[in-house]
Amino acid sequence: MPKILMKGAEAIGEAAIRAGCLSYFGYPITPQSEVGEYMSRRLPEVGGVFVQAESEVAASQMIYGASGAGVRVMTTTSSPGFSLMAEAMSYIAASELPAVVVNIVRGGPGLGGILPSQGDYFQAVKGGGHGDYRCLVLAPATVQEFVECVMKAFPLAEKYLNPVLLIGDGMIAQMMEPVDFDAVKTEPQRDVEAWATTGCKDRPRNVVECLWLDPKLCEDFNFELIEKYKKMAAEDCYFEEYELDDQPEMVVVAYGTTSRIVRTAIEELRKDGYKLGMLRPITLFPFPFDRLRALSETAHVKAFSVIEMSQGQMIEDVRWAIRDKFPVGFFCRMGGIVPSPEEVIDFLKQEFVTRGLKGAKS
Amino acid sequence: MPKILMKGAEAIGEAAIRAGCLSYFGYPITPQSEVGEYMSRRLPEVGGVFVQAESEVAASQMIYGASGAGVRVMTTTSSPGFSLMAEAMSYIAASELPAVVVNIVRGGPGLGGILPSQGDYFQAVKGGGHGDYRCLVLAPATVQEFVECVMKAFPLAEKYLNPVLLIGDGMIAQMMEPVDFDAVKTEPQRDVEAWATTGCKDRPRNVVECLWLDPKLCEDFNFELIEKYKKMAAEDCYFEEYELDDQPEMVVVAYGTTSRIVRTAIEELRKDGYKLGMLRPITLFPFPFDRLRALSETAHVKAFSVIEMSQGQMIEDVRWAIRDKFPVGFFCRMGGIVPSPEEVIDFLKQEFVTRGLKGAKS
Amino acid sequence: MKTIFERPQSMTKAETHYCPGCTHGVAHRMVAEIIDELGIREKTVGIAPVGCSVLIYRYMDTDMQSAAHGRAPAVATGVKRVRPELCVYTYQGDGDLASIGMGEIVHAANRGEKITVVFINNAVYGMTGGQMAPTTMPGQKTTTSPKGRDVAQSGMPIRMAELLSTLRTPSYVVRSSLHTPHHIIQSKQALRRAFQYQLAGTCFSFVELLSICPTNWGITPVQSNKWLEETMLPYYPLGIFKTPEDK
Amino acid sequence: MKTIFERPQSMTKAETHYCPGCTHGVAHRMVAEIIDELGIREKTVGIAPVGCSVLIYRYMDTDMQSAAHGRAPAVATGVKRVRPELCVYTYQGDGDLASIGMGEIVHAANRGEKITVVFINNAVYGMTGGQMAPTTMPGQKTTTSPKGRDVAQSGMPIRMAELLSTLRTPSYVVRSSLHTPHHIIQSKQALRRAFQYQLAGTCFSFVELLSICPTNWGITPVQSNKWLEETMLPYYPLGIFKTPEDK
Amino acid sequence: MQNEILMAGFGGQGVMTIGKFLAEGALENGQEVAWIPSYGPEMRGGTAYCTVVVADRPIGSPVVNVPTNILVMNRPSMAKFEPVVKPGGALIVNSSLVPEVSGRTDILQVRVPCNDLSIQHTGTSRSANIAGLGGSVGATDMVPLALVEAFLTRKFKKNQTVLETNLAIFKAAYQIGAEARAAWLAKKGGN
Amino acid sequence: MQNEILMAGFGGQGVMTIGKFLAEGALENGQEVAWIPSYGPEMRGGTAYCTVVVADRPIGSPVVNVPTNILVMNRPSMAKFEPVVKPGGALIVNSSLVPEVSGRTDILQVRVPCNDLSIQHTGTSRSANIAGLGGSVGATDMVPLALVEAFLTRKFKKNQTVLETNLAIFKAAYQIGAEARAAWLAKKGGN
Amino acid sequence: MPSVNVDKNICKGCEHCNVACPQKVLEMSKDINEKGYFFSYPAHPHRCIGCTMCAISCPDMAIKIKVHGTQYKYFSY
Amino acid sequence: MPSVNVDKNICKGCEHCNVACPQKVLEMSKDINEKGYFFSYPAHPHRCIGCTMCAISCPDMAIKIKVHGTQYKYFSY
Ligand SMILES: Cc1ncc(C[n+]2csc(CCOP(=O)(O)OP(=O)(O)O)c2C)c(N)n1
Ligand SMILES: Cc1ncc(C[n+]2csc(CCOP(=O)(O)OP(=O)(O)O)c2C)c(N)n1
Ligand code: SF4
Ligand code: SF4
Ligand code: SF4
Ligand code: SF4
Ligand code: SF4
Ligand code: SF4
Ligand SMILES: [Mg+2]
Ligand SMILES: [Mg+2]
Repeated sequence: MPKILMKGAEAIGEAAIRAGCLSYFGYPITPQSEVGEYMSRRLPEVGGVFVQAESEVAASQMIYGASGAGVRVMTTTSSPGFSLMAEAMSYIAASELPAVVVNIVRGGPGLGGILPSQGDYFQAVKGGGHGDYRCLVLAPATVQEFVECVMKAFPLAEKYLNPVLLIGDGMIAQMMEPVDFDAVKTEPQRDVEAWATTGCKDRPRNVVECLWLDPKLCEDFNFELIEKYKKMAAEDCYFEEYELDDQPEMVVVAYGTTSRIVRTAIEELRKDGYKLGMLRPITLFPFPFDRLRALSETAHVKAFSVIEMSQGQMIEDVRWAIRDKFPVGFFCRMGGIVPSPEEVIDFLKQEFVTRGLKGAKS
Repeated sequence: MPKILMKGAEAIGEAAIRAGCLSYFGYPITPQSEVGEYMSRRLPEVGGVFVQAESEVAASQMIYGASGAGVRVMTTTSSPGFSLMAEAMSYIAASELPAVVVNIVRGGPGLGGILPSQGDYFQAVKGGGHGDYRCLVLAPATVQEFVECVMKAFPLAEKYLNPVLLIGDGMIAQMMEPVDFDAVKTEPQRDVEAWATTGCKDRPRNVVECLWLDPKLCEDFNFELIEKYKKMAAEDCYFEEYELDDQPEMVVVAYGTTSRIVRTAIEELRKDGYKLGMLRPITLFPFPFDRLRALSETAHVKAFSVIEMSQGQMIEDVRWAIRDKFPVGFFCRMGGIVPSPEEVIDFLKQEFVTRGLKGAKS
Repeated sequence: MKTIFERPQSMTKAETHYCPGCTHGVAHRMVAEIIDELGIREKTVGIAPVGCSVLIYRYMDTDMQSAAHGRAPAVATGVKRVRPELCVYTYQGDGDLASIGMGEIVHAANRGEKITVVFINNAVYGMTGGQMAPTTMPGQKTTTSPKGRDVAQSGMPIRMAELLSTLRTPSYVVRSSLHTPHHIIQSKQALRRAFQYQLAGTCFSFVELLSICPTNWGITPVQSNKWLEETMLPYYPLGIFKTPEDK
Repeated sequence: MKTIFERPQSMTKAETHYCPGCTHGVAHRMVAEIIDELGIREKTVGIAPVGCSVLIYRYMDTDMQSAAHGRAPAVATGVKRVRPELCVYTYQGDGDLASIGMGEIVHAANRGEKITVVFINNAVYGMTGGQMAPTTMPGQKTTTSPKGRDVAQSGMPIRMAELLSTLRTPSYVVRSSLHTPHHIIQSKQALRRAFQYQLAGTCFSFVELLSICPTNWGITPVQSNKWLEETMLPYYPLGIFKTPEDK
Repeated sequence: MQNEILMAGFGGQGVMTIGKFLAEGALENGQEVAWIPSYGPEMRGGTAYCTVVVADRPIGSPVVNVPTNILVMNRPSMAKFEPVVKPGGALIVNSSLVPEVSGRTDILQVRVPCNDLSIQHTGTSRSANIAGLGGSVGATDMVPLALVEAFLTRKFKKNQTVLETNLAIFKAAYQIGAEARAAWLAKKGGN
Repeated sequence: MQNEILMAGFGGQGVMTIGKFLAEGALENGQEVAWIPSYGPEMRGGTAYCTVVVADRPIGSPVVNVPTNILVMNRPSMAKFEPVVKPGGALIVNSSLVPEVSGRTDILQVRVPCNDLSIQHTGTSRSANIAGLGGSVGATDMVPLALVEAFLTRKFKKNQTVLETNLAIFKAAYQIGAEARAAWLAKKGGN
Repeated sequence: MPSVNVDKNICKGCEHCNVACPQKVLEMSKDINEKGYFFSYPAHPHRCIGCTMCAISCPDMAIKIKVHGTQYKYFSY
Repeated sequence: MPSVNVDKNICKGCEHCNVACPQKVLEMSKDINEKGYFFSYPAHPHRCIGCTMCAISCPDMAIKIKVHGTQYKYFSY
């Protein structure tokens, strides 16, 4: 199949279907209602299930049910809607179910606005809901990568029996880019008979629940979770290194939409001789902690910068990773404003000065 | 008034009333339903308002309304219930309203259990809901301190026009300890006419909302929030230092119930000549970041340990604060199990060995 | 020269953002007129929903508060309980009230909160671009029911006035419409009575107003009024479903 | 010797944690008996609520799933929609279904989900220690209505069967009771019919069962049955409120 | 100095209540005190217990895995807690319901016929817990007798009969406890 | 090499649609392409715009504050975007609705009577956007004429009349754009 | 004598008032207003009876009605 | 002949079966069972007519009923 031009939101829906996800439960919210609209058209065509839930609370519990019944299932929402899913996310993680959730983050807090933001980083990577659980969090930067991540999300969720959360923003959800669905191969769903509620024919009954009367068992489960998250860090931590090969002086850390702006900025700055590159986390949890620490320990790297569309959330993980070895430069736009390449370039140039780096060839 | 013996949950209710909070909206959940039960008895006696909401979602929106109307208001809940308040917490913070919320954390994730836990640290301090907002988070360790914190919470919420979250657990909520309500003086509520919806008589109308059509205004608001949080860190970061005066070798960091166990453990270990003390954060946000960093930079401190009833959440803030200068020892019990002084003592003794510290007098 | 009709005092000078012909504007104006007539501008607090009318707080020159999507009745409960001397109303769309906010409206009504609810039923999610609402008519095409609402999958439209009037707690529940001057006059009377019940401390009051959404229905405002009359009216009968005097 | 009454096959061997006399046990057993009688153990999935019956998943020897408090109808929707060949039921208390779960039950019923809902109305929050429920009787003392439910503050008890039967989507809605053998027999018939409607793919089915909570009512089981009869029955009339054949 | 007593019994036996009474007495005595209930997810009507910690300075850990003293009001509690008493501490046993006798020699054992004492004074078992309290105060001397008595007097002042029978039961049980303690101390002293 | 065009007009004028057509043409051409709508919280029926970015390698920032080319279909868009065109770029103006003429000399200005062209061929303004597209392709040469034409042909193949009039409008407008461009390039070359 | 006044630039051209007027006083303009809409205007002002039907139908409060002398009140609204 | 059997240690002593039995077959014991409850037992087994009223009323499935020979079915349940 040739590349086709597709809106991010619709590509998310199509990617799920191609990944064998034939069930979608969701509640409309800008800027991603198009996912549900697309699913309401497409799923009946392929014999799938589309239900417009009465709320995000209900949608998240529907995917809890459907996932427990052993099928691939997805819901999508945007910031306030994701907050309403907090209880269910905790239940899904606690019941060890695979489910895929997409949060197209918008300006916040509160009702906020509908424009792009990265203000839900903490909520995504530090739990959001109650208790010690983590989602595996993917943060693609292009429509194509969103498609790939959605298609990978299902097998990942099944590998860990854990919810996988994808975060993006209205920029990616609303823009059209060429998409090549054939670039990613789908992994078929593993057998679910060991845990899913498919009817207890020819096997002992399966029970999906997350209540522990005996605190010792609850503790044991929490220790298992620790191991699970370690395994994620070891096996499924993804990031992209951009222009980090030639011993750059500065490493910029950015993800999602912001990373695209940074990419352009680096391209421009490199033309002027600035030696800098980018570490772009693709998984926000697990976070490329080790790689960042290693970079901070090289002789050539002398400065880090973080660009976010938030007050500074990921930067906490970056500062910890690099042990606050250098002050970390931070630039942000917020409330729905996407930083422009120009202002990022200006900021980074200034950082070169402030940190006393070589900068442009003189 | 003499000290009276009171259950933590009831003391929370009484403290609120004595702080002039005459309205309570809540939904029952173990192990803190006694707060609502107490309020349903007491509030009518003092001319206050008690409403049993239909859910935590509704309860949190009721306090949003009541707080917007300019009165002191409180709700209390436990972990799964707090997850359901995520959207409202974000709204309350975004609308800059003072409201006091108590989360009596229980074993999780999911339905979990009802016994003590500290697994909601991330949810409490890193937002929980969507968008860039923080609650001022207090974590008292005794019933008396809970009373003091509740009474302080209202003026703090009003100072910052920000939600104040108190976290505790079933140990503190269910136990009885002597309480002296007179030990804390209440600050009267400030004038609310500038922002509260009390009816627009003799003044321009007040509007409580959190939608920004212009992203620039939303961004401006986010920059104001950054300043607000800085101010909190500068003016209202509270912690207790226990046995840190005599140049101890090890600093243990623990809060809430866990800190009580650690206190006993330190007492015992000191008898054997171990030189160690505790830094007990009382505010979890703002976190005593600077003090910890300063301690890590002293000549005498050679090790840090963190004790939590979670997989390790606060430890991330500790490790960042001390720049991972030393490996940080970590001990936890989870799922509702409170660590015993004995096992904490054993762990800390072992840490003295592992880290090559002097330890017991020989 | 005497002015016999003009913009009510209780509205700000702001122009609304509504699409041409959208009857949200008519409902807003009537609420403001009643506030003027009853002289309660200085003690009224309106609660805005999330939906096209999210910005009602810009148009009403009274104290206003917003609510999260669907939760206006809970926010109103919070305000009214702590300040019972105020007049508190919510203004909500059908997605807001009948979908995500079902729990809150039923419980506020059942507790008998002394608030007034203005419920704009336009059979669709206006603000988010025309998705199916619980009130969408059978066969009606929306962006999430591209072949028309399939009652086998999504059930029949929910009739909130009927549903709320089954509760045993006394209340005033009425359905009216905004598609002709005649119906607008009736709606105004229903709204006035609703506010009066609140001011007298009598009961919870609920006014469902059938309204048009030309943009998402994909027809002109005038055609929309016709569609409302022909399609919605037979399913959503107008009238008083309950008064506090009943039973 | 022929056994004419024994523990149903579809129950596990676990003893329940219920208080002496609590009729949750009777309802559990009847559901299991019906599963046995209809031979559907291998295709049944029950959805547990949060409430005293949270542990029903330990007692039913079928696949089971739990739901967050109040959300069982949404979880059931998820299961049933993706596996329509299964028989899916929820089992919910009155706090679970009528308070926090009001939105989910109304919408599942209105969408016409082909599920069965077993609704245990014991007029109180059992599990959390006897707080007021939406179904608590006027004047009934609970831990959050220490002077008895004050209808001026909390409204009248909600009658779910009546409320759900106003929806236009076809369904089977019935109220029965568990306080005498006679009523238990009737309840069993209602439950059977409810499951049969589901198996035939006909409609949503809902069985409200009046039940006792001796512990939180503070009286003996036998006294509780009397209280149910005298206090609850007059307000919660028994009978079939709706069948899919209606209208 | 810190001293603890764990009090255990059936759900309806009133051990939580006497724990509170004891704690109130200690508070009156100017001691630091904490009363910690078991509120775990037990089966309704199962065993219940609480711990009362009394100390002369602020109480750190309210978790006491090895309490100095334990009162067991029924058989399951005996089975569960008998091994846990701290060496040197006291085990107070409701001998009316617990036939078993502990084999431990490192602790003081006091057998108080709580139900019998209650039936004797009231005709019912309702005040067995008061006997448990009396035995505990006597056997541990955690809180001065007079203060607990004073608290009971205030608590039941509304009903003179109840007050009198309760005080009688309390004292009788106290006597048993105190005597056993005296004997044990004497013996220990004599070692 | 990266090239951008921002296309702006009233809500109903179809600028989003022609942006997509242009992007489809670029995709066909093997170029990298991104189509970014404005989806801000505008008043319903207000101005709408989209940006089409075309490049020969992966597109980084989809945010383009200073686009090379801009098409303005109505007066408010002219007012808002005229100052923003990158020096050296092109401003395509729907002269049917925009009387104003830009004073800038550092850009190519092309005035295309979009509504007039549409009315001329269809009797209505409905295809004014196609004229805007034609003018833009002509004035920018971002995407080869033939590919856009081919796409339009596929797009409207179901209705022959619509197809024919659209192609006619498209070509007429293209002509205007292409000629202006040629003249401008010649002039620049001559500098 | 009633006089109906439509604020041309507030009008969004929905035509509700045109339909509502029992006297067919109002019609839609051929020009567009600042917002780009065809607006309503009193094409036959002399026919106006001051019934306010147009005004109560207008979602945008573009219509103001004044009277000279006494005015029959057609309905209580 | 019907025979009613109560599992003493499953019984929680609620007395529902005592009340339910039309023949007053069942009574409560004076002893307590393992769980600490007074339990139900067939004090007058010969009166039993096998109607299962007791069994359907028992929340704990403590009652099992067997018959010898044919048994009249009192109700369809
Ligand atoms: C929690 C949450 N979910 C979803 C949305 C998105 N949303 C905004 S308005 C709306 C529906 C509006 O429809 P309705 O209430 O019928 O009002 P109308 O616009 O038709 O007047 C939705 C789903 C939101 N803002 N918040
Ligand atoms: C989100 C959430 N809120 C509250 C609770 C606490 N809770 C558990 S069960 C329950 C009520 C149970 O009452 P009901 O549904 O009537 O069941 P019953 O115990 O009476 O059978 C509540 C409020 C919870 N577990 N989760
Ligand atoms: S979208 Fe519909 S409801 Fe919203 S303003 Fe436009 S016409 Fe009115
Ligand atoms: S508390 Fe009530 S509902 Fe729960 S098991 Fe006991 S009697 Fe049954
Ligand atoms: S006032 Fe009446 S008659 Fe006059 S223009 Fe308006 S509707 Fe027509
Ligand atoms: S009703 Fe109002 S907005 Fe509509 S056409 Fe008439 S004057 Fe204009
Ligand atoms: S079967 Fe009937 S007669 Fe026999 S004991 Fe049971 S209830 Fe009584
Ligand atoms: S009904 Fe069952 S549990 Fe109750 S007394 Fe009879 S046998 Fe025992
Ligand atoms: Mg609507
Ligand atoms: Mg109940």
